[in-house]
Amino acid sequence: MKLVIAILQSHKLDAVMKALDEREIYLKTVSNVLGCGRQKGVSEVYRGVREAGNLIKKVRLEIAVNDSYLQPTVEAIIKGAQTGKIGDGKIFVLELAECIRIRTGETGGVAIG
Amino acid sequence: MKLVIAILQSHKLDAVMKALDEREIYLKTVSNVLGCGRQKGVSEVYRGVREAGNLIKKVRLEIAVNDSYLQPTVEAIIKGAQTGKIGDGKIFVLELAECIRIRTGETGGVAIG
Amino acid sequence: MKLVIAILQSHKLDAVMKALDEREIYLKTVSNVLGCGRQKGVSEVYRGVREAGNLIKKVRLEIAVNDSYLQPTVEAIIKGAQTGKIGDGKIFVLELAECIRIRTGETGGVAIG
Amino acid sequence: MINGSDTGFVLMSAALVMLMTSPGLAFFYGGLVRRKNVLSTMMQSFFLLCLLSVQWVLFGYSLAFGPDIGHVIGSLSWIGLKNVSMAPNPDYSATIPHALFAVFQMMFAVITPALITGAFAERMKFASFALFSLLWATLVYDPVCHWVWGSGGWLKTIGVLDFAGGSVVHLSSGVSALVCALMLGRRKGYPNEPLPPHNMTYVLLGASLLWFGWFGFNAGSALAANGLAVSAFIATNTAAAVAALTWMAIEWISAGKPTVLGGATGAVAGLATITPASGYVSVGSAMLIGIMAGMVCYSAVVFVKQKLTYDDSLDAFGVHGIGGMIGMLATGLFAQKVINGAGNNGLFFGNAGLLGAQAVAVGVVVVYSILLTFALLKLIDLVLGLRVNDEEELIGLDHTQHKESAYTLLD
Amino acid sequence: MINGSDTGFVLMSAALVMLMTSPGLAFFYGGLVRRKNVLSTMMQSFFLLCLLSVQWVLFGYSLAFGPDIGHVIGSLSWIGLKNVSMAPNPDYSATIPHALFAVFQMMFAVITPALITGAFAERMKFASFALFSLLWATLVYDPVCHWVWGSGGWLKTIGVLDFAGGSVVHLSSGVSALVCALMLGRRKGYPNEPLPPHNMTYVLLGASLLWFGWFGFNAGSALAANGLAVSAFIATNTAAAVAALTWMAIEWISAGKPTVLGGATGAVAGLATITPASGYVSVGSAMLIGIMAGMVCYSAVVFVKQKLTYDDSLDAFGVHGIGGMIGMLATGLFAQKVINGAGNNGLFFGNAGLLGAQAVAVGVVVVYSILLTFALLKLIDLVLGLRVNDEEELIGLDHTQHKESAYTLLD
Amino acid sequence: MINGSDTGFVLMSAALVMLMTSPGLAFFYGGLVRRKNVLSTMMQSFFLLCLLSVQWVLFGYSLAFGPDIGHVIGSLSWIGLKNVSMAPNPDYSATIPHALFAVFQMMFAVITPALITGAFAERMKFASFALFSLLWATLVYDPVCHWVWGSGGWLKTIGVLDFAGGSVVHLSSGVSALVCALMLGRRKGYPNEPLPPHNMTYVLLGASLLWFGWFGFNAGSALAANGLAVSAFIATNTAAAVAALTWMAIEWISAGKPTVLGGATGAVAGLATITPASGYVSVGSAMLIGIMAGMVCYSAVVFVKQKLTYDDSLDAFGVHGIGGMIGMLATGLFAQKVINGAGNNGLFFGNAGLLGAQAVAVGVVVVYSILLTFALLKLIDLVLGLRVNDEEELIGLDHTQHKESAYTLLD
Ligand SMILES: Nc1ncnc2c1ncn2[C@@H]1O[C@H](COP(=O)(O)OP(=O)(O)O)[C@@H](O)[C@H]1O
Ligand SMILES: Nc1ncnc2c1ncn2[C@@H]1O[C@H](COP(=O)(O)OP(=O)(O)O)[C@@H](O)[C@H]1O
Ligand SMILES: Nc1ncnc2c1ncn2[C@@H]1O[C@H](COP(=O)(O)OP(=O)(O)O)[C@@H](O)[C@H]1O
Repeated sequence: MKLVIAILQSHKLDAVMKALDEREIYLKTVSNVLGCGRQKGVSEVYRGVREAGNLIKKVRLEIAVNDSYLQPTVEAIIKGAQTGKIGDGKIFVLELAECIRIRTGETGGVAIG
Repeated sequence: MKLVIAILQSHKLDAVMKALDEREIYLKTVSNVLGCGRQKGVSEVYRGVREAGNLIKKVRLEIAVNDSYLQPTVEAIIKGAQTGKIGDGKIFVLELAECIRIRTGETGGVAIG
Repeated sequence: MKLVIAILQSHKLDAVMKALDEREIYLKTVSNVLGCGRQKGVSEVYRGVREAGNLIKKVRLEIAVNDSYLQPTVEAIIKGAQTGKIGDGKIFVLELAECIRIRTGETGGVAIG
Repeated sequence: MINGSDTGFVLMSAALVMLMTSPGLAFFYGGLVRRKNVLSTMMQSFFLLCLLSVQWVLFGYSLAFGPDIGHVIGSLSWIGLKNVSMAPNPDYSATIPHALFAVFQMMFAVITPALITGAFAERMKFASFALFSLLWATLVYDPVCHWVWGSGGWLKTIGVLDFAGGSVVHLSSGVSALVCALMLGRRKGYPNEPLPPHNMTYVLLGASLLWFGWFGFNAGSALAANGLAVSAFIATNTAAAVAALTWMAIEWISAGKPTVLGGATGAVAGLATITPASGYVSVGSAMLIGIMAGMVCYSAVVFVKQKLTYDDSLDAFGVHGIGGMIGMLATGLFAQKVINGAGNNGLFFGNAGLLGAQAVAVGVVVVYSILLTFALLKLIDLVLGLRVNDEEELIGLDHTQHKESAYTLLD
Repeated sequence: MINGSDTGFVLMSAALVMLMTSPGLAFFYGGLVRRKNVLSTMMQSFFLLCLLSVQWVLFGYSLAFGPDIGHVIGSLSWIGLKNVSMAPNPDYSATIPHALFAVFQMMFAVITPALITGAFAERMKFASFALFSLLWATLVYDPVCHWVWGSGGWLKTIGVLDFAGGSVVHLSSGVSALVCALMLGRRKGYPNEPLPPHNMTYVLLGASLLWFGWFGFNAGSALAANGLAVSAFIATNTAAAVAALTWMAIEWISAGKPTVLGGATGAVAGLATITPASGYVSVGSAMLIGIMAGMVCYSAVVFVKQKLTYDDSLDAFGVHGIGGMIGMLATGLFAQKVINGAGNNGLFFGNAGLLGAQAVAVGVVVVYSILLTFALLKLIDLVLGLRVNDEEELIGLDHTQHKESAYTLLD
Repeated sequence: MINGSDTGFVLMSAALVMLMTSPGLAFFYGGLVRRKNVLSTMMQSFFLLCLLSVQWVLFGYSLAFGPDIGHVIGSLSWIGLKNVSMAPNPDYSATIPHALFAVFQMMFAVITPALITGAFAERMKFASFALFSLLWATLVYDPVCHWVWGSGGWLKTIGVLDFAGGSVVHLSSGVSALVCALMLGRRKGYPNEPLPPHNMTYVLLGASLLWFGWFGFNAGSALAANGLAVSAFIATNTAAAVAALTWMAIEWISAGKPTVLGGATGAVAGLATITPASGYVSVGSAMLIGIMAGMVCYSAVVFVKQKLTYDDSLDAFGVHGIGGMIGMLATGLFAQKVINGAGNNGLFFGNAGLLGAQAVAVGVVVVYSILLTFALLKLIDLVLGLRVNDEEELIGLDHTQHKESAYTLLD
């Protein structure tokens, strides 16, 4: 089992979710984050001061998958989020030692989906 | 050492924290997330439009534990969060390679608690 | 590759970022969390009621690094965040199985930086 | 004869009092609750603005101010505002249209039950709240209003002075709020878990708008753009400021820091307390009343409530009930005929009788409000139930009572 | 002769109407959009307050109210408020300075194009919006205003009654909003993806401030602090309350729960609908109008829009277009000379003629607004384009049109 | 003789000016700071509303407007509003109660020190702020107010015109703000780290409420519901609109996009600038003044401040100091006796003398404010210290000064 963590542009979330749905990957957890990467901060201007804050709003996607789903998950994320421009984000894959469904107490691969 | 990540119904957080306290697991980190699972979005209605947004507010709990605490942690979470209805959430367990207490620089098992 | 997760005092973020910059570690992801640790909640008082909520605002830093950067990353975080007082936070290190740059599809160590 | 200046001034005052309920009270209360209940809390104020506006026009005004029946209630001869014309009714106001008096009073009828909602925030069923408020307005507010302000009302007849609603508005709602808090029971988690205000800036916004609107409430109650209105305006502003400073000073001394919530609460306490006195007292007396308001309401909210551990969630009793009570009695102490010839002298100005009348009014309103509120809640509990169930309370009332949420999470 | 009471009352009313546009409408609309577009939405209201204030002083007032040319437009002899002095102009108001009438009317000219912005929220280019609004105000609002309210205006001459702007303000903007919604096309994702309001408390704040300001809008339109103003005040408040209750009742029955958004929308619908009738109808008629407003606007917003799937993002058409239309026709039914001697009787009071005139006004304003709005949008589309590009829409208009963001994320 | 219309109008105007401080200024400033400091910033405005209300009643009014002593200060014979009755005082206003004049002026005394707080946001100790404000109000505001507006005041005697407080309110506070910014030093991180406004919608809410309240400020300063009030109303609205448009136009040209913050700041700059001139100039002059306000304040805020790198956190100097200065001088240029017979002609209308008097007033107020503010800060620094310590600044003032936080994090 793997835990996939992806950092995306906020406005790409919908497209990524659609691409995941197409591959029947429905379960996921989303949160707000601020990213600092190669992308220069979208410069905002307040009373003439350019706030090149290099912390940019991003969305963090967390998806636990069985190994066979890893490839499609990564593909879907790339499909939905890639623009080819700096700031597209990253995907991190971690080994998942265990997964438990709270409702039933089931563990392992069956609990993931 | 393990890193336990649990996704819970927001309103179950208090009960889970109480169950953890009973097992003397006090340290944790909490954040807001939106979950997309089997649970159908709590349908909201805005001017007659049913917003079945399937992203539902959840709470994310992160607890680093020594291996011997893994079992009680999982139990406590299940005890506090389980209703038996869809939407109860998941627990993910990851292998934790290292843990460092910033205050003292201590590492490993002693740094976790 | 490692995934470093650090929980910091919110107001130490700037100092940590500066220390990371000095070590040429620029890429990171930041989010808001609430921490529950040894630190007693900063007591707030509302109409005479002391709300010793033991959930305290913290900042969560996520940095994926190649192994050779692990040491400097941890050092930088400690340098920026350490006050020696309770509440300084923790650093968790996880094994990172894979890293993919969405923009290019590159994987592994080259995708991290 | 109709006087244009008075008409314009009371029209604007009515608008200001409307603003007090929503967004004023809606934000004051809404900021204090948890995120998951903010809409349901604000909704209670907004809904009452709608509901009571209609009740008042249909029959509420007639019950409260209509031709007297046995000194206890108005007759139904003014229902639907029948006979309430654009000519003045000298019983109430000789210089503005009778219909304007009715609509100015409407805004008082609107805000009074809204004040109570502070006691049952975060746990009451919406349907039960709506039914309770309608019945309470009809069976408590309208009669009490008649007794104190209605032509022929028995408390008025014995000489009770209540300039802008210390007994009619604040005492009646505050005492009823206490009954509600006791009968509904505490919120889950109270008082063990922290329930901090989810948005203190809303609280400050609400308190400031209340202060602003209160100029319409108190100065407007002169029903004329004259010196009395000016006097009430100054007394109001002074008591609010002094009570807020008093509250913050106590905090500063006892807890080390003055708080924004303390300042806001103190100001509202000062405003509630000065209300019955505002048209009868000097600026110096207003200061003393402000100090009393700050000290006594602080004690009620911080010590008494915590000792007795009832859950008056937003302190409707501690602020409005206690404030109304002190204010009514203080009127019996500080009132001066030189400020308002239509009033009377209080104890400190040589007339002990007034204090007696004021005490009677307090006693009567307290007892009547307790009994009726108790009976109404019992009744509604049988028919509809009072509280949402545990699951709904945990999930929050915004979702479970209104299928909405106040804020989205993703940016 | 100048009358101080009327002058003071209209000054305050003008201030109240200003408040309606910003923060009133700004927050009502701003709360409804997504986080990434809130500033751009609020900016549209605020910017129009600035832009139209200047347009009106420079030439708008002269076009709308200046000496009549052929019953269709005012001459330019009052540009820069030349000849608009502190003496009254008896054509419009015999008891207040002419300049005050001009500035009171200014606030109406400000809010009308701001209402339209509800239709193109979240996708229109700022420059195109600004140009459109300026042209629309000049070519649609100013002439329509002249027809209905200008001395010599042809709709006024045939006896059309529009007390505070049912046709001039709400119908013209609401219908134009529909054209905008159709020509701009839907927001990306609509109607398949959920687009919930990002901050419902802002919606309630905005709606409450609109209600408050509407007292200046409608009662102020009496242009005097007199019984007529009182009558309009009561009709306004009553219709708002009844329409909100009606809307919530429908929701309660059909969807199981009354909502805050329903209450707020219903109130605004009631306010828009009563506007043309407010100075001509009894409180009983106001109730009926409120019920109609609630039911018909609800249907328009919930059923019609969803059936036709145009994206009138914030329901400017469903609320203001439909509300204005019903209100104009209802005036033809419910108007009474006993309420306002300067008015006329409607159908239900024995005069069918008025309804005819009202219907003509509705027809004319609808057709004219559609044609002109269509032409203006076509023109601007050629010159500047109407919509931001897809990428900009995804990122949000706050960033792409104003280089700002409304909220920071880290604490 | 007391006039009801004037009394009603000034009562409402006083309420509007109260609204400017809180929530108006509280939200304008509060939205601009970081999340962790929003309450402490709002608290400063709210607290001053309380503190100065009391100071003014106790002795402030007497110092500022009491019987003249040597042209420099009022005597203490009106302390506690003694001798300030409901009869008019013809020295100040012949048609409203003297006490109403006092309370209207109170609201000016409240907002003036609140304007200064923009300079020390996010770093000043609460106790030091409170002490400073009390002393500043007493030693700077009260005397300056006496010089310019007090009967017998020396600047008034030489013919200085300041309709609603360009020198008394904006210049005095703005210049003092600059001194505060310099003496407190910069916030940690400024100007290297980004310190974006944490809630721009609050900024817009605050700016809109300021605009609204400013009608009471400027039109109310006519102290009568007459043509002069109307004239001031129009000048105020026009200058605000034009200055906002100017500011946004500069941004549009120079930075590619007009911003919401630019619009809001420009409007406030226009309002501050027109203040002294509002009762003396034509609508055309108001436009020119608005353009000047937009251009000069923009330069001060964007270029001068950044060049000199002092940290006037919320631009109290750039907006109010510069705006007040331009406005005072512009009054010397554009004033016209035909607009206000009690005024004078300015340079452009044939009278160079006025400009001289205005320049003297500017010079005197600038020098006096700088000296006194400097001395007060030095003193307070010795006694209490001015700034919170570094740790407290990092954690934020809400926690460290008030033990509160504005928003909860979990839903
Ligand atoms: N090594 C990393 N550790 C943590 N987060 C990262 C890392 N690299 C990238 N990110 C996240 O991904 C986002 C996009 O990265 P960026 O470098 O801007 O784009 P790109 O991947 O196209 O070069 C960043 O804002 C940051 O949130
Ligand atoms: N595979 C997964 N990856 C990431 N998050 C998940 C996954 N499965 C469940 N979750 C999270 O857990 C929440 C609850 O899951 P859900 O399927 O609704 O309940 P249940 O576990 O009872 O079937 C989801 O909303 C989502 O946030
Ligand atoms: N075992 C843990 N699991 C998850 N989060 C932890 C753990 N230990 C500490 N934290 C996080 O680190 C923060 C600081 O920890 P705390 O115990 O207060 O300080 P210190 O590390 O100085 O003892 C906590 O608020 C919490 O968010």
